[in-house]
Amino acid sequence: MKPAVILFPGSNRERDAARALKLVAGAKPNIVWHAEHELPAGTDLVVLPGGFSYGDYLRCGAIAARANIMTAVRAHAAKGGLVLGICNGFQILCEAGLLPGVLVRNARLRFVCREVLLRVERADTAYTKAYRKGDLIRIPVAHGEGNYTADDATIAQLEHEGRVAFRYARADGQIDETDGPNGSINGIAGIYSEKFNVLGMMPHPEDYIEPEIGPTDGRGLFESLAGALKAA
Amino acid sequence: MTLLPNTPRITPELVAEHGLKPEEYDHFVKLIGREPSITELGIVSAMWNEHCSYKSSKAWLRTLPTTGPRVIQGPGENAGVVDIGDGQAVVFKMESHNHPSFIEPYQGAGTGVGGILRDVFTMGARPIAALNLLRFGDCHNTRTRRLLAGVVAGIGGYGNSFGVPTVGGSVGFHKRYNGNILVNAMAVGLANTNEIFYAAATGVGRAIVYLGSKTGRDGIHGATMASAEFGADAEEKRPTVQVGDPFAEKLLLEACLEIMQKGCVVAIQDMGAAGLTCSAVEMGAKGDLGVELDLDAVPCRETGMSAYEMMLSESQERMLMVIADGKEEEAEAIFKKWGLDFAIVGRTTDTLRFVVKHKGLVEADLPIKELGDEAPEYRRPYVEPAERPVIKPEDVRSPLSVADALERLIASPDLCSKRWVWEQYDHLILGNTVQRPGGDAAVVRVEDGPKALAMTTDVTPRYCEAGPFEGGKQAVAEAWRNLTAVGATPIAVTDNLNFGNPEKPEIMGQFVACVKGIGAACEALDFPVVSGNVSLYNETNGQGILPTPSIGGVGLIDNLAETMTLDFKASGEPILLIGKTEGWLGASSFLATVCEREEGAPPPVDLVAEKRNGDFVRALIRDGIATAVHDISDGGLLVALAEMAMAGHLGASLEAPPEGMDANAWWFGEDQARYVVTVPSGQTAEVVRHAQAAGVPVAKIGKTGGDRLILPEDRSIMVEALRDRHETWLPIYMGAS
Amino acid sequence: MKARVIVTLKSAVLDPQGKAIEGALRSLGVNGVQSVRQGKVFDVELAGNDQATAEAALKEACEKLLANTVIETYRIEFA
Amino acid sequence: MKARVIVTLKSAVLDPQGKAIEGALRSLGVNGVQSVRQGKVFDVELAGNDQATAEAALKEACEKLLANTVIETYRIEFA
Ligand SMILES: Nc1ncnc2c1ncn2[C@@H]1O[C@H](COP(=O)(O)OP(=O)(O)O)[C@@H](O)[C@H]1O
Ligand SMILES: [Mg+2]
Repeated sequence: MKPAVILFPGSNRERDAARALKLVAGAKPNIVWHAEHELPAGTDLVVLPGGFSYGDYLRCGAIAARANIMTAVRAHAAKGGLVLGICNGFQILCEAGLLPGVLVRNARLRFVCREVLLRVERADTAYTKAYRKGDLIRIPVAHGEGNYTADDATIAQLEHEGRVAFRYARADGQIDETDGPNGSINGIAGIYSEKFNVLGMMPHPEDYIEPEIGPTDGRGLFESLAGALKAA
Repeated sequence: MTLLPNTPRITPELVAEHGLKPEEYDHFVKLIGREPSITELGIVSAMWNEHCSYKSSKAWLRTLPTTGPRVIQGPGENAGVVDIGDGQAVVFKMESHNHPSFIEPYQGAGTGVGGILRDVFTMGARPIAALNLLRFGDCHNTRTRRLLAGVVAGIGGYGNSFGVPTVGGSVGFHKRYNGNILVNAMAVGLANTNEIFYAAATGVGRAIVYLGSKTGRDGIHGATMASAEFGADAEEKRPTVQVGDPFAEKLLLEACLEIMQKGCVVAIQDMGAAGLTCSAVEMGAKGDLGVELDLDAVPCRETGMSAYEMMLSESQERMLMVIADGKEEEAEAIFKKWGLDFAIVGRTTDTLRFVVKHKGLVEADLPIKELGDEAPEYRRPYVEPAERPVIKPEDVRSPLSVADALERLIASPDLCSKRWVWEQYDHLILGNTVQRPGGDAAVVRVEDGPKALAMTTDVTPRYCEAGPFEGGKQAVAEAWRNLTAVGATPIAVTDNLNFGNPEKPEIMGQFVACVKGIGAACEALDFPVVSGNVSLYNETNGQGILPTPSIGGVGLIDNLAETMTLDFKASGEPILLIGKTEGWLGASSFLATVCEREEGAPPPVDLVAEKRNGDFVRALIRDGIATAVHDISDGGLLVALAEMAMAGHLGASLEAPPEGMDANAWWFGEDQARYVVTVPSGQTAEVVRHAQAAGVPVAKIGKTGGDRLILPEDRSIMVEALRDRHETWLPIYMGAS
Repeated sequence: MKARVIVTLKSAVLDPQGKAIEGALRSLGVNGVQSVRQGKVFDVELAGNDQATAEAALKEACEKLLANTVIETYRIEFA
Repeated sequence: MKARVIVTLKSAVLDPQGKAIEGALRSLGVNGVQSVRQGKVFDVELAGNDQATAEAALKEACEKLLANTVIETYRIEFA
């Protein structure tokens, strides 16, 4: 696999993402500066990492979504290439129109960093084959604006097409809408594009990969990607 | 070039407005042999104010132990540097932003974090963790809630965006902070020992470069404000608060580390308090060089800024550097790539003068060494703090049963869970946080391991008020104990000495005694002070804060597999109490919170016992014998046990106090140098034998298991119910209208 | 020339910040406030003196960046 | 009745958001924008019909909550 991690001014989880790709998927990610116009030849996975691109000024992800490199990322996605946006990366994907909807201020109006339970909604995508459908995985969130919202028609379409990737759940597996970290509609923590090649998610699987540090439920996502891209 | 015209004339009023005493001004005039210009007056007022010159505290700070085999750089630079082996060093410091945070909590606390992060990466270190120590007024005070909300959001807002995990801290409340809250921020960074950068300039004729954000009229007189006692005119001083830009700081970090790595940097100094003035003077003076600045080249974001304003501006996210010969273009290209300003604003000279030019005029021409060396230094008069009587257990009547008292303590403002606070800090970014907030000390892995660093911030102002010398000792001992409890070897401390008005002999007496206590403890525990900060004049309308010498401790863990946490792990494990219990209730949490009495002498700290007991506990961890460890501090033994039970979601049954021991004194006494340890069953005899051989008091006091804390002579308490009380006090308080 | 752009949430979109402010004002004892909606304002300085040109530039700015038309609407005002 | 409160940073105060937006507009090729300062707007619905009472309530709201006059100024407008 040949991942490219995009570096925007203010990104700050690019090292975490690159480390996860290296440790779990055995990849050597290229770090690509936002001002570039092209992705490195042969790139098969684009990662938009977490952080505060442009300080989260104006709206989270808004300014980064208009960066030079995003034209290339759009083209990559249009060809069916994999694009993973984590946290700020998810916000950028929404602002760039690669995913529908928008992430607004957490319902409690505070930044929240804590572990959540995610329910894996489907295990047949390039991102989730290493999990089973319905798995509850422990992953941390760290964001102030992760409250996913969209108009009713968009939500209905996402649900109908099975494009919700992960939901915030309680220990009994039920969706956690009221006690969730941010107030997202239907407990949405991550969504896919129509062709399931683009995934945006608020939680940080890249920070839960090493047993020395804590839980390792984030590994599955990177293992899935390694598998998908080896097979391809 | 023409010499400056002397307008306006320097009047005694103007001198006073600049916070200079008449005799200080006279000394300055004698030093330069003429009346200064207004810019020169501004420069000297910044250099000689309390905040920059440490004029009240310097003599006492010199008494602290600051050296040791690991210490690479002690106090005197932007941050302390300590060797952690393998060619690596930990770089850290703590700093206060008390006054600005009171006026504008979000920006004040945020820029405090920004400032301390800058101090650390100025040394060439990449920040790997941040901590803080916060004190607010009484929770019934009308301002407390908004100040707390704003400060916490501000710390998170800056640190989260910058991208450093905020892994630990301390939050407390007391009415003596009603008019002066404390916001002490600490940053910890990692560097290679052969790539540490310093402020001292070398080489004559080298370019002095200005980097980072543009200069505005921010915080002019900010440095003076940070040392001025608050009066009713605080409103007037308001516009001196700065707005932080964590985004710019993140870019500054990356750009600085990049040009350092490329060998472009000869000397570097961040612009903190009194911005360009302090940084430029320091670079020259430390390097025995003169400095000539040309202010026409300074990037400004506002028009028409005067020399005076530029020299005193405290705009954030700026640096000053001396660039290696021939590296100017390479450095500039890197800064431009990160979208930051880069301007050559001066040169080093061989004249030992500090010369400032602006629009064809010489606005200042001062002897550079004397600006620092000749700063006033005071041996302020002080009185020895009065000794308080020792309170005996039989003098204490509790209105509550032991179980009720535990419930009260665990849900009190000082002892309740601070989750509401630290969940607003990104404590996981960088992927190295082994122990999160909530334990005895944070543990952060060093790069890919196996080494790790432990860190903590501590002080018990109640003790410092009751007995400043013991209180100073205790703050250090508690930090040392917290590091020990996670399995680390304590290696060095930074401090932040927050006190009232030092011109009052009683306050100065508190300061002196606390510093002596800190010094004694650091000496005895091989725990040198490598950096720090002093914040004086924390007074409003004549009422000073509790003496609060914050201690930031750092410890080293060779192998992160050998760290320890405080949660009970398994049922049926013996619970051991390490250390001697006399039942000290004076100045305790129990006495203050349950009996509503703030009285008595604080618990004495036996530094020899402290070291012996701590070394024993650390060995238990390293040998893989201990299964859980927690130090005993505020609230005493029963609170420590409850915390272990709540963290592990596991109960315990506890044995009765020893014969003749008062129950409250046993359960809630705050004797020092103590830990609670669990070990696998069957190991007790062995551990007791070793402890006795080492002269360490040890007693088996109970056994883990079940879902409740079973007290011998009282009702038992469900762990989850206790946990609920412990976790909900703060969220309810903050949510309440 | 100077212009002001005001970006507000569409009325169907929930505004938790506005709600929180309502609550806070109530508890501070400020009387008579029934509802609050929070938005953003941009004070823009533009080159030239032609209002039509300026308006076109600002419209472009809003569409491309200043507003997220999924949830927001904008208005351009000249002093 | 309806009122609008506009809170902006004092002119000498750094506006990192505005600065970032200026840069972004420039690189998006929007012409003629020289500077941007960002502020907040609060659209407030008030009880009663008396403008003087409403203005007093809003002034109180601004001083106590909506603005920090250390770094911000506010303006109250009625439609
Ligand atoms: N209480 C203290 N204990 C030890 N060192 C101190 C103390 N206070 C200040 N220092 C040291 O004095 C120097 C100047 O501190 P400070 O003015 O806060 O630095 P900066 O200008 O970087 O903010 C630093 O090296 C600091 O570590
Ligand atoms: Mg400094």
